[in-house]
Amino acid sequence: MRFAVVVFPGSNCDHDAYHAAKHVLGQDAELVWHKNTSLEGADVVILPGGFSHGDYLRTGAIARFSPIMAAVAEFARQGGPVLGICNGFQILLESGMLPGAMLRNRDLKFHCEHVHVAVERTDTPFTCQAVRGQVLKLPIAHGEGNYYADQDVIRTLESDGRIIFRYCRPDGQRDPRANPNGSVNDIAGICNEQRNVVGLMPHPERACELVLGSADGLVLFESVVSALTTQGALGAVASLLG
Amino acid sequence: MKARVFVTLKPSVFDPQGQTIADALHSMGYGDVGDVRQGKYFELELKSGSADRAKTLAAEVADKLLANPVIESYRIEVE
Amino acid sequence: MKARVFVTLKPSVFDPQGQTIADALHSMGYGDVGDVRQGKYFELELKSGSADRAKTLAAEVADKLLANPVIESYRIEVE
Amino acid sequence: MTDIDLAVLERHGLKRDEYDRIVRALGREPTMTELGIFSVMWSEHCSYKSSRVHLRKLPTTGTRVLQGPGENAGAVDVGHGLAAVFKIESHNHPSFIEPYQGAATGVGGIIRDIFTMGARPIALLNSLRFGSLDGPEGARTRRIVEGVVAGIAGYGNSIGIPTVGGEIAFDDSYAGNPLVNVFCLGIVRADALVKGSAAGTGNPVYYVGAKTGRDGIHGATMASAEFDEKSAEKRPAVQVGDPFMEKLLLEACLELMKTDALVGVQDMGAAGLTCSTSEMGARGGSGIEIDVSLVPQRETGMTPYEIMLSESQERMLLVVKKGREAEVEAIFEKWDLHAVHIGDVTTDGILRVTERGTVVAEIPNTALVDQAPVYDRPRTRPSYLDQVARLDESILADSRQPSSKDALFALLASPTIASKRWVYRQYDHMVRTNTLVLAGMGAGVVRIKGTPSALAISTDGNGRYTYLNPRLGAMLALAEAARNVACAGAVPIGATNCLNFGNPERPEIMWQFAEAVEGLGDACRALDVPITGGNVSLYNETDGQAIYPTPIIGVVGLIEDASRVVARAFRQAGDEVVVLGEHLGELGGSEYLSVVHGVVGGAPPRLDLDRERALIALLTRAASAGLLQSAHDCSDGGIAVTIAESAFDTSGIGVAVDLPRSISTAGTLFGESASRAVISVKPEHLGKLMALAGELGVPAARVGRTGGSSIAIRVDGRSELECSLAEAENIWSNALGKYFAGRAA
Ligand SMILES: Nc1ncnc2c1ncn2[C@@H]1O[C@H](COP(=O)(O)OP(=O)(O)O)[C@@H](O)[C@H]1O
Ligand SMILES: [Mg+2]
Repeated sequence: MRFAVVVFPGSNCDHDAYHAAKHVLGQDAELVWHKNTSLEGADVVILPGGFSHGDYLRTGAIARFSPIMAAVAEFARQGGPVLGICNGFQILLESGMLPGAMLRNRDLKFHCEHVHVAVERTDTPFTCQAVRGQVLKLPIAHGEGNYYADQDVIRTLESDGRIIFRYCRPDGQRDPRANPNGSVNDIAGICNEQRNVVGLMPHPERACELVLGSADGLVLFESVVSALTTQGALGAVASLLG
Repeated sequence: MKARVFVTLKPSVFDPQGQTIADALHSMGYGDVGDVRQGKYFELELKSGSADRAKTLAAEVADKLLANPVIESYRIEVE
Repeated sequence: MKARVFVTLKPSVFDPQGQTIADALHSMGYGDVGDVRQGKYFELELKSGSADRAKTLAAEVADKLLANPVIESYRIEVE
Repeated sequence: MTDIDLAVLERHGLKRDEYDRIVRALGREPTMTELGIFSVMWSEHCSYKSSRVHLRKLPTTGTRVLQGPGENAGAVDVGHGLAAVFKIESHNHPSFIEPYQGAATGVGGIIRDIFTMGARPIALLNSLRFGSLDGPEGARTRRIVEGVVAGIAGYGNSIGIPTVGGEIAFDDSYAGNPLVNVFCLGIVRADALVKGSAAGTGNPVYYVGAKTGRDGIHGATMASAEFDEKSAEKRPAVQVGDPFMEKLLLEACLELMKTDALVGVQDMGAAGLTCSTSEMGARGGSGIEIDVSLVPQRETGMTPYEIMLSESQERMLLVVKKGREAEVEAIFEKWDLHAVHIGDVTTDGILRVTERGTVVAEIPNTALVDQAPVYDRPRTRPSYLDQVARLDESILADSRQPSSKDALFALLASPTIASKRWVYRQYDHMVRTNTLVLAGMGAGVVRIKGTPSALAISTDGNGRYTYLNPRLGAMLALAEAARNVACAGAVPIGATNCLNFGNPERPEIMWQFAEAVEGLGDACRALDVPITGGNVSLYNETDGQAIYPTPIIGVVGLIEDASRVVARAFRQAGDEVVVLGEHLGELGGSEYLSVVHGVVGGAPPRLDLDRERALIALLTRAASAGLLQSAHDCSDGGIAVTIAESAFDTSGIGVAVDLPRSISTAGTLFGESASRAVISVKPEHLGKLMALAGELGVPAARVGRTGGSSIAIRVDGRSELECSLAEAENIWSNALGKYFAGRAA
């Protein structure tokens, strides 16, 4: 299984995602420079956290123009699993691969802390090994994670079951106080129509070893590995849909 | 030639920055201040000759980069 | 009554935001775009009656909260 | 030719005799550009002219020291062929003028100092001092705090280096002159340390990074002068940080350092191009010739004077091997950076600055770096010491005390003691997935990937103690930092220091400085922790009002087995609570006296360095033997606060203890006697722990057990203080955030 972790000049969680895939899961992993035009036969693509191009204007606004993004879009179009973490999620939004946009956190402050999210759906390559309703303790570290989309989009996301992670209390209950940034409907992560592109604000790659305070993030990586090993990339998604 | 681009959040979008500023002003005793909205302001030096060409260029740049149509709209002035 | 406040970095102050945008535009092939400066833009709803009173109020608010006099300067328009 | 009069010298912060010294060094009158260059290189900030004679007394060698003072940062051997590179630096004055940018560029500067040594930065810490959040200056101070914290976060979070710790204290003495000291640590292969020296005649000198503007011209000289109402005009264009540019520089430089094309590199910090060219030349025993017209410029019409003195951020100076230019340029291009060849290394040991071929400055490097004036300034013991030493004992009469519970709650709510969550939640403290002890849980602890080891880091300093007794205050600062890393299970192996003092031209201040440095040196020798570098910040005064003398000490400790890391908080109910060290009931200089009685006086806690050494040995050996469930250093607020804090962030593990009375009840509960720690151990390990303590001669007393939902403290068997853990934790958790609720960013 080959993970491609895209490296934008301001990425700073690229090595964390690489470390999780390569050293914790023992999979193949490659760092792919954003100026490349090919993903060099990757099975999974991760857009990591960070500040891709400084992101002074809007998080992810400039990254979507990087040469590699065309390859990422094509990879996704063919059903390849793509995971956008934090800044990676923001890049997916800016590039239109996922709907909606990010506003600054409700309190205008950067938040770095552990939060809890409930896995709403297990029919994506990144959650197929999780149990529906499973609560994950994951770190967040962002200043612009306040997810927004207009009512119609939100309605579609809800009705199509495309909200994959929601902020919640440790017991899994939804609670405004458990929502760290003001995201609509406590949304922490969503997927595309094909369900193979998933974006989330929390950092599963920072929660893959107990010594770091939580290993709950492992399930996302294990899910995609199992999804792919059982049927191979395209089959994986097909079967999840069917 | 200089183009000025104003990017503001769409009215339907909640503006946490504007809200916080309004709250702060009220707590500072500025009762006469009502709604506050914060946006972005850009000044672009453009080499293009005509005002029209400058405007089109600025609009293209705004569409592509300066504004995110999902949440923002923009206005352009050329001088 | 609406006041619009434009806050920009003083000319001598380095503007990394504008610089990064300019660099991005150039790498996207917009050679005609020269210098880019980014600032902040505020729209204030004001209850005050006269344009002058509105302007004074906006200026006071800008001084106190919206602009950082050490690195920024501002301009006000009232409509 | 020269139109250099006293007014000009005054503007350059140069004294008449210093000017004569310049003329002697040159054998002629300097040009304006040369005067500017001398003025920054001979400024207090760059030349250490007032502090040098004293700094020499610090121990700077040791078996693990790979690089002591003199380079951009110090380095110690951490085993496995690796070195830890670290340094602390101040950005006090800029942070007062523009809190966000001042703090942000401070972080940027210290990060450059680390990666110019070839190290990958993996941890940031900061020590901050502000005025009181209440009172007349409260509003301004809160704005400064918000700006400084946001600036540190904005820079560190963006570049992706975790801010894993630090400390903050509030006291009126800092109201007009806050302190922002930033620490950075990086890791490099010991055999790959890079030096900041220019060697090899004919080797090209490259400029890379942000363009040069008129930013911060005379920043160095300003950092060497007190504030007064006039300094408003003297203010240079404030420097604005660009963390993205620095991230590009960081990655590109580390990539370049993997090749052998690099000869030397230095960041352009204080005194920019001037400092980097002359220091690199001096270190390499060679000269450097550059043409300022080749320097990338952001503004038009800049003079050589301005270009040489500019302090624009995110700029580096490199010397590379002749013939490798293409390779070097290619690496920077990959990162969208353009390395510009602005000059070459020469043999003559002269800094030669030309503008399109015409020479505008020609100065021997040694004149700038080594022949800078060195002052042994007059010192006199300040008279205030006698007044503050006397403490009206009657306020300590138990009859005049508030209830112990009220006093504890007051201390937990004091911003200096209260939880700093509001602050560190704004810092990304987990990026790079090395953080083993989360912010707020003790010393900052980061693992060293690829090895079984981890490093614990703590920065500490108590201005009040140092004010009351400069020598003892500095010793206590080093001891507390060392104790803090030991509480995490780490053996202290090296230290860095930032000495924040007032105007050295005042004999009282100079006395404080000299005393503090001697105390620091003694403590370092006794605890066997060498100083590998640091920074001196003088003239911390506003309108003649000096801050408390504040040495901030950063200690780095090594944990051979990262799985043995220990943190502050209790782990489970039913564990034994043990207090290590001796209670002397000392209240002098305590947070208690200041918060509860509004008194700053008395003698700071005594420090017996042998006892401290023994305590550190015990903590580290007990940790590596897996005997410790938790360990928390006893400092501000005394044993009662330490015990309460050990119960916080445990999701409700209370504690009940019985303490022996020492002198007064207040002294027992809130006295800040040194060399103490509160630990918890599993019942089955108590015997082993006690035996080890006996062996090492550390007083150890089992005082109670964890568990229950309250904090219950008895003194000599009599119930003295009982409160709900939830209530106490609530006060402690929210006290700081309350000050900033609902303010505009
Ligand atoms: N208090 C101190 N103790 C030990 N070394 C110090 C101290 N202050 C400064 N130094 C050393 O002097 C040298 C110059 O420091 P500094 O001027 O702060 O470097 P920079 O140019 O990065 O600001 C450094 O090697 C530093 O470690
Ligand atoms: Mg330096």
